[in-house]
Amino acid sequence: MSFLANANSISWLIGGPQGSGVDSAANIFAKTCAKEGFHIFGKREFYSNIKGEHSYFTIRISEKPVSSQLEEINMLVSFDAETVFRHADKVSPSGVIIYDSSLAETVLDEVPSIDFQANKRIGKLLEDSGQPLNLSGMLELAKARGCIVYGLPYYEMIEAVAKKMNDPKLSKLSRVVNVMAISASISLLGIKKDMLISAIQEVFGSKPKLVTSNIEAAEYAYSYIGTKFDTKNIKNKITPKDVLKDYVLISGSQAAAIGKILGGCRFQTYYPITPASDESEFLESNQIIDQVDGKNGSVVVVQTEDEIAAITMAIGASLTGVRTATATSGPGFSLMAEALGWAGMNEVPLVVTMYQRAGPSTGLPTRHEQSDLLFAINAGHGDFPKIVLASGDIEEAFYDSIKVFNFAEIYQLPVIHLLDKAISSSIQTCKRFSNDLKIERGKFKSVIDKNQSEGTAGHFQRFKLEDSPISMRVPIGTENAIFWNTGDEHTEEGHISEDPENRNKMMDKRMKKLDLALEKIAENDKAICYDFESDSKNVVISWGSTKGAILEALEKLSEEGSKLRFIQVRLLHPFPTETVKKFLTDAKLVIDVEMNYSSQLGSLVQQNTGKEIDYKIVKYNGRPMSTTEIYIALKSILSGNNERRIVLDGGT
Amino acid sequence: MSFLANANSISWLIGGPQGSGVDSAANIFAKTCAKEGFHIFGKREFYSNIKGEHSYFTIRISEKPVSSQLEEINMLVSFDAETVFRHADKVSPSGVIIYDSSLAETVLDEVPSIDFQANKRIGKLLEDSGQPLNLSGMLELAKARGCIVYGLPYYEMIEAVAKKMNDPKLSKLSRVVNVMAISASISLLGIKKDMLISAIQEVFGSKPKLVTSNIEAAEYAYSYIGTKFDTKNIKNKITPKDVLKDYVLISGSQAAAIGKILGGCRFQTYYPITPASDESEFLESNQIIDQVDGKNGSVVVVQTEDEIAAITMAIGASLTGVRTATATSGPGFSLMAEALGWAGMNEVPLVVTMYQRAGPSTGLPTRHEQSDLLFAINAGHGDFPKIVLASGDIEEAFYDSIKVFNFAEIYQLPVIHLLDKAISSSIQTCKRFSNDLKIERGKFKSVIDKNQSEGTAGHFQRFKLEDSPISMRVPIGTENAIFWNTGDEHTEEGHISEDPENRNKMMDKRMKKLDLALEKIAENDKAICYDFESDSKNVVISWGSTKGAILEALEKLSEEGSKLRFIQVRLLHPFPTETVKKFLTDAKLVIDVEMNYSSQLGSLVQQNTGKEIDYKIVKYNGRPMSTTEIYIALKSILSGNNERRIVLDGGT
Amino acid sequence: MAELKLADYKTTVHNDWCPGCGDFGILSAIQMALSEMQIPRHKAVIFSGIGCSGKTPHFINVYGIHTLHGRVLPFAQGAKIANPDLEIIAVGGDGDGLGIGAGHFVGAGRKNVDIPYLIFNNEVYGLTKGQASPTLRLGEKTKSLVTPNTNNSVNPIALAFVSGFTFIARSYSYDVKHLKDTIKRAITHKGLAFVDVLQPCPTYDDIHTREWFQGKNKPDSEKAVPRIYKIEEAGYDGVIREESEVNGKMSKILEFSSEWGDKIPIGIFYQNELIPSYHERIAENIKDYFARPPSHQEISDIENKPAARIDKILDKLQIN
Amino acid sequence: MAELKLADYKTTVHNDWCPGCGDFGILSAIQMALSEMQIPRHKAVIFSGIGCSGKTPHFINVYGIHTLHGRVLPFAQGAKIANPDLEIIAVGGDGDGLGIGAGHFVGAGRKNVDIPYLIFNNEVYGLTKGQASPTLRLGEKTKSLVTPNTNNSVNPIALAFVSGFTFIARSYSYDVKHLKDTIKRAITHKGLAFVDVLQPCPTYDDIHTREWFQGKNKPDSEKAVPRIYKIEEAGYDGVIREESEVNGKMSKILEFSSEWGDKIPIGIFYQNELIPSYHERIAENIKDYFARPPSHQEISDIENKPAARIDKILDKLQIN
Ligand SMILES: Cc1ncc(C[n+]2csc(CCOP(=O)(O)OP(=O)(O)O)c2C)c(N)n1
Ligand SMILES: Cc1ncc(C[n+]2csc(CCOP(=O)(O)OP(=O)(O)O)c2C)c(N)n1
Ligand code: SF4
Ligand code: SF4
Ligand SMILES: [Mg+2]
Ligand SMILES: [Mg+2]
Repeated sequence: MSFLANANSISWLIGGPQGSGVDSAANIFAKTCAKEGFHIFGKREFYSNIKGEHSYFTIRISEKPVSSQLEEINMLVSFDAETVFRHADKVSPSGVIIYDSSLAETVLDEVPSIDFQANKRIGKLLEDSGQPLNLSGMLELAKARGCIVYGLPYYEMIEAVAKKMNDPKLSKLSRVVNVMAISASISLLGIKKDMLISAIQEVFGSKPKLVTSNIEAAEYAYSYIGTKFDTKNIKNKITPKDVLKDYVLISGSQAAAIGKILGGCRFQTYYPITPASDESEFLESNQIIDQVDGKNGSVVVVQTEDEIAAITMAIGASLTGVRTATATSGPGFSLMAEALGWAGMNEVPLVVTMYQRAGPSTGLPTRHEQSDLLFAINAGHGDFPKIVLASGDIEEAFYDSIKVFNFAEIYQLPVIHLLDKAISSSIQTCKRFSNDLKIERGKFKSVIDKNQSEGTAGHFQRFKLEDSPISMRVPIGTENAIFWNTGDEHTEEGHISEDPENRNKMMDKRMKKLDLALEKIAENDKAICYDFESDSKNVVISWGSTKGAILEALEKLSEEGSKLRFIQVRLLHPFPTETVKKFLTDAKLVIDVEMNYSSQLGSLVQQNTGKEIDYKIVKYNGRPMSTTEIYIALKSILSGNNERRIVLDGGT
Repeated sequence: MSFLANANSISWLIGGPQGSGVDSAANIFAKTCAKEGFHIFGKREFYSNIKGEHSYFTIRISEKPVSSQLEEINMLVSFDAETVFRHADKVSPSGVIIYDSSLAETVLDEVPSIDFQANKRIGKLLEDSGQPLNLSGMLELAKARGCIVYGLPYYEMIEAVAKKMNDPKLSKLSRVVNVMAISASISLLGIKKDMLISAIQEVFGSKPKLVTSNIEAAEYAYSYIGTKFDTKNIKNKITPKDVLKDYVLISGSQAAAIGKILGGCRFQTYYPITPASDESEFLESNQIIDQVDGKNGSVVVVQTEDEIAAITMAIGASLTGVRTATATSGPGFSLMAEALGWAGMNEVPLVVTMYQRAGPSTGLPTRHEQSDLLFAINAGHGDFPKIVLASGDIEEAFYDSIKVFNFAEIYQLPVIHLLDKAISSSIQTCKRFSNDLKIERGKFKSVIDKNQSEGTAGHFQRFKLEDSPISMRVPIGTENAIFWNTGDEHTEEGHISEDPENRNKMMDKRMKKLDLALEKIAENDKAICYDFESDSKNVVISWGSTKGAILEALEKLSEEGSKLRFIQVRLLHPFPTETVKKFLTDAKLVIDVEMNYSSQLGSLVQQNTGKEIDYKIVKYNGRPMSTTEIYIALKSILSGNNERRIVLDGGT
Repeated sequence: MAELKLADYKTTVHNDWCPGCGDFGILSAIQMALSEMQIPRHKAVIFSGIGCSGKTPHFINVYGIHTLHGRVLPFAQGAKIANPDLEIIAVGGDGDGLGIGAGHFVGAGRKNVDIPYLIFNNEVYGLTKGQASPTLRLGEKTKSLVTPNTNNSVNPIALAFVSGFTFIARSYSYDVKHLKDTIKRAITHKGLAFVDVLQPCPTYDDIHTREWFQGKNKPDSEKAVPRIYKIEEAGYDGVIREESEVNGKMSKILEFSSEWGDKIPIGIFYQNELIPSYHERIAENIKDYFARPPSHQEISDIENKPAARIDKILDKLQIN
Repeated sequence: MAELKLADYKTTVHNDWCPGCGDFGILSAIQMALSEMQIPRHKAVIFSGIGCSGKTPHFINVYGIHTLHGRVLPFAQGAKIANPDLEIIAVGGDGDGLGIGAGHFVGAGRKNVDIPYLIFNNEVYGLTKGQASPTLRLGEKTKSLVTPNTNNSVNPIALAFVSGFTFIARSYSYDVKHLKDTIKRAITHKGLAFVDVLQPCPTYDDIHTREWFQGKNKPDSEKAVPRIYKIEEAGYDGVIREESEVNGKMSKILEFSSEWGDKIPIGIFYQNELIPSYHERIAENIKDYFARPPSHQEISDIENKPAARIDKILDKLQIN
């Protein structure tokens, strides 16, 4: 299955117990490789747990841009037994495994954090191939497949480093085992040590003591490989094309937060929830904002008592004219349904950044899914307008974070910005983001001439029907512009009205915004068609974070001569029927790819375009789609598979 | 427009300020007519207000069963000025208006509860026809149209009654004005006085003083008409065919509550909200339940601190094996989205009786709409199974209230029973409900053999995959059957599991219930096709409370030779694609009729059947659809109107 | 600016409260307070919840935001945090604030945002036709109830204190002057202020009626002795001048809060400005918060280019 | 029935709390209480919220219902009202119970359903990585916070008292014996019982650590003097035997509740069984409620015909 791991590209994985430094190790590794000139795509996987359960980080490094993960691993880096038990079978022939040689005899049943289902699976694997139910058995299996394994005596190595540093407090140093592990892998990959050193300096920059010990450990492990092993057989030595100029290594939640800052968001509320809180915490850490004019701006980040308070507080703030957002995930979003309707009814601009995770209910809180699409579109009782936009990757997350505020203000309504865990906590090398963007605030004034205020009762007409669907908006506190808001149906000034005629006009006013949005929103923000320079009539359609994996799979298929078209739907509501229809006009085979059980986009496509979905590729095991499995599924469809629904099940 | 008011059928309306006894007067009138042998359909209309705003009650009485309202009024009964201002123009030529003669000179602008929009409309009407802007003007207009008006000097009449009763406390007696008004109308209709007297006795039965004074007032008004007026011209004298044997006069919320009692609901939670609380209050008033075995049962009704508590408390109760429900409306339902997912995830039977009202947000809290369909179907993040069933009228509300519990228990999931304000607060003469129904509890036991409990950890497997999709359910507290529940993805015993393989199996198990439900649910509960004994290819499709008005309109059209088929979709989720497709197979023209802006059923039909909707008839002004306007709209479509979307706007 | 008269704070919107409703007195008191304080109309914003009480803003001629049931406090706090220059007043029913909104009540106490909050305490859910509200006492049966109330009542004064409100008062809707003065004090207070307004609902609450408060149906006295008394007149001063006074005052406040029946205290139970408001807490981190709160910041230039620069943040993430 | 041993109340589910977490002590105490009271395993149900604390039921070998964030109380109350024979215990985090769940906390106090409720008070949102929880004090900065906490803390003891809980206690997760005894008392109590469990979170709360409670870092004493003291040992008795005692005890309870720092009281602050439980209130209207609560009623006969008869109700609606 190593068809995608071409030369100068490898798929790397580090694992270990939650809380043991897997993340920072992976970050150092990614930085090191990026500094060397490689493109990076990294994905985190962890349990809903604070310490002890298995977590891992997969990183692809490549001379070409990468934006997805593969099923297979070329290099597995570990310092505990569980990582080997769980991942060794995914290491490709000729791949490398680094492990703690003192753990070789660890018995499968003795690892309590391996749940019984995984235990059974691994046990069966070992039994079926006649191996003992221990770590050595796992390694033997891998070797039999052609993998090269490197046992590192971490404990002795740490002792040696401690001695060298003249610091016998080994216990503290045990935290450097993760850096040793990655240093070894870097050494095996043939990447220069300097990059590693400077990556360590950057990551631990604020803690000089940690810098020293980690560098010592890294140096030691780096040369340990060189001296102890013959690394000539390693097939994974890679070299980059060039250095990456003006690139950042960034996660999706960072990108979204930075987008918000640039986009003018000055008030954000949140209630802690995975995977959304990272964004709010990043914003809070950057609450003082640099400005072009040399002054400082600031974003006030408020942690509320719950998600209902988060959204209603955000709406209250938005009324003062501030660009306001709240960020949450499924369970929190469920609690926001009522208030969304209030914002819709009162034409209040509001951004809800919605980080999807695997549902339903608490679900798999730290895992992946795109199953909140239809809920996001239909959330809240009654008919009211909202916009739902989904970003396809980290870069889009940045630029869209600005656009959603523009939409919210231009159309005066709530906008739900759909992201997911696969975007938020993945990292990628992206071209440094541009500052050169437009802030569009729509019909918005903060000074009102006394004479303009002539409602029926002599007041400002916040919901002036003459200007339907969009009336002039002012911040509360503006002179000569007193108005009212109410969740009840209301007059042009905002007073309660139960009159049937007024009701119809107001409903029309609000709902017509959806037509206007469809008319005005740029085609590229509605849907993008990647045609791979062909006029293939076989079409893949999807939305959100599957983009990267699909594009890579299609590229591969295209190289192999099977060209497919890809439609990435970005605007999910109002549904860009015309745009999607246009891309689908001559479609023969329509394949819907989604990370949910019920093919939610598929339903929208059928509902709005009348075009039937021929094949559905879905996944709902909580793990993101890999390019590998999409490639295989598409290939099987193209070669006449007649299952109409293919359920992917890759991932650990 | 009086095409539907055939002989022996009239459309009657009483209006007055909220809190002045309009409802009880209407009820007495309806009872009187029902006792006389007429079928009744009555509809309440009132503001979100406690006292003073205009409320009215329309009642149709007919020798044939009726189940909808008309636009036109044959008899308008009033005792204030506003009622005349608001409704006189709807009175048909040759119709009757009863009004307070002392109010003849009341000026339009002096009625503060007539909002400026209505004021403008009425003012224009009067101005355009050269009438003065007062009550007399309104009456003149009506007379010009052929209406007969009767001015009653209520004050003097009350004085006379007080004298007769030897009770000078007039202030208290002023409360009898409503009964005087209806008594006058009953006299004009030629209905016998006895029925009125016994209706009054039933309605005020518990308060003997009220009975006496109201009967005195009624008698007085009844003979007043006979002596003071020449009533020969009245075209509305009607006679019934027969007496109604074994009929009840009942509202939708009463029917639903009684259905719950019969259906075994023994625990209901609620948080006050219009129009749902009526049901809970009725249940509470009937908390002690008669039983076949002579014992008493009981239903515990709990008022909670909010709707989140209402649904979660209901779920907690359901775990003990009790049939449990909660009742709410849009805003409350919005708050329940998260917990719905928990019930879905943990396969807990639960009924949510959802009384729709006009949204979005607070909307028109006491008005009509069917705009929560797509929200009900998609409420809650993530993919989980639920059933959504909509009743079409009061009788269905009763029988469905039992069925939804059966569904909830058979499929072990939350069921949303969609009703709306048009069903809940309307009254109708219905054939007395049958006791002869089935309670189906599905796979449910309360005694478990010790040896059956053999989960992976030696425990009961509440979510046994072998029995997918439905496993055995036991109440918590059952010996030998300890299990766990969690909103997280879980094992067969109910412990948290993040294993991807287990995840897939559990998702499949849960979601496959939808397939099973589609397979097992009776065709008549999925959708009903009324074909008017023809094979017309013109099809009307709708759901919920529009049923009555549609059926009557189609009957009329059928009599006129234009036959249409009607599909009433009852099961909205999972969508009965095959059934609806079957009914649509040969359809030429598909006309979707719905009381919401966005034709929500229309979307579902397109999504699931691929059949395009040709015409949409919608209404969203907060007033229910009348047969009259549906008839007109359909007629215009049949005669080649090419507007694809017709917005109805009838109602006051 | 010309002097603002009481009439300037009134709208022409038709008021549909029941005749004799206590809400009328509260409405007048708010309008009088605004007018006496000469708060510019456009600077004031009334936020309300849902209920009869929730309609209040429509009758006051300043900005009015009629929000959702139970959510008035978070809405109001959001606006005040984003623009501390506004004079924001939150109002709502007892069901709104102490039933569905109780979580926000507690949450707001923890933040101490500079807002006065008035609860129209009528012991019922008025607008939904008289169900028991959280302030109706256990076992009481108003005329609209099928059976006596099965819930304990919550004590708003004590709850406000425990939640962290820094100003706590009670007044009575038919003593408009006292209420008006109390509201003025609540507005002036730096921090979150709570006013429990006893508001008879003549339509649904036949127990604690206006007559009852006036003492007309006290069994043991010939002439009606009003049940309500003013704590200030009884020599009590609720103002905290030193942190050390709080504990001592606490028991007095709680004692007042449990008085009911023949003697019902009104007045200012507690005022503590020593506790920093939420605004001050923000200003610890964002030094120029008061000068340039979120609502005052320019986020784009005349060409609609963003005012913010993200370079420093990106520099940290830059690879080389 | 054979005697149930402590081990019988333990599951084999892998426990993934951090090493040294205070939750382990609470878990043991619950298991010990159940075993000492010999509560049949199938009669006991642990309801929990969401958080590290929320995982508790999975480790106890009785029915376990792990509900939603903040909603443990309504879930548990629903079950207990439907089946009062069950021994229901509610547990959850401080964020769960006093942040998002505060409204239900107050609401539950008003009902007084016969349930013990334990809050694992660790001052942080553990499972979401250490944000400030509602019990973290204003201005405190645990290691996971970017800036010092801007919210006041809520005082759980005082809040429980004001909300109407009829049993209020505090214990400490590392004093398993005291905690176990307190839990037993809470289970036995007739009415809603609250136990505030001080639960150090070694991973995120570096302020109020186990060492801190043990007094190890008190600056003014040579040897560590534990901060925690037992009020019963200091001669206090929280049991109310007559209604008239409540007011007197109130100020003591509130005084205890505000003690913190060098002296932290644990023990039973308040127990009042004079207030009827919600079950008793229901039984006022439904006389045989205790004998035939909702869960015990047969709703159909062997032929699946409804057990109920609706004739009397229909008769009232019948036309003739
Ligand atoms: C989420 C939600 N639930 C229920 C309602 C229905 N509702 C409208 S007003 C009201 C109660 C009002 O009582 P209170 O807050 O005491 O105000 P009052 O009418 O007594 O002034 C309720 C429950 C609603 N609007 N929203
Ligand atoms: C509605 C909702 N919002 C947010 C979350 C995310 N969440 C999971 S655990 C948790 C906090 C837990 O803190 P606490 O209740 O104190 O429990 P602890 O982990 O400290 O034991 C939160 C906010 C959620 N699960 N549901
Ligand atoms: S119901 Fe009560 S609170 Fe509402 S307006 Fe009428 S009197 Fe006032
Ligand atoms: S994060 Fe804290 S509360 Fe959670 S398990 Fe770890 S130590 Fe315990
Ligand atoms: Mg109230
Ligand atoms: Mg906590």
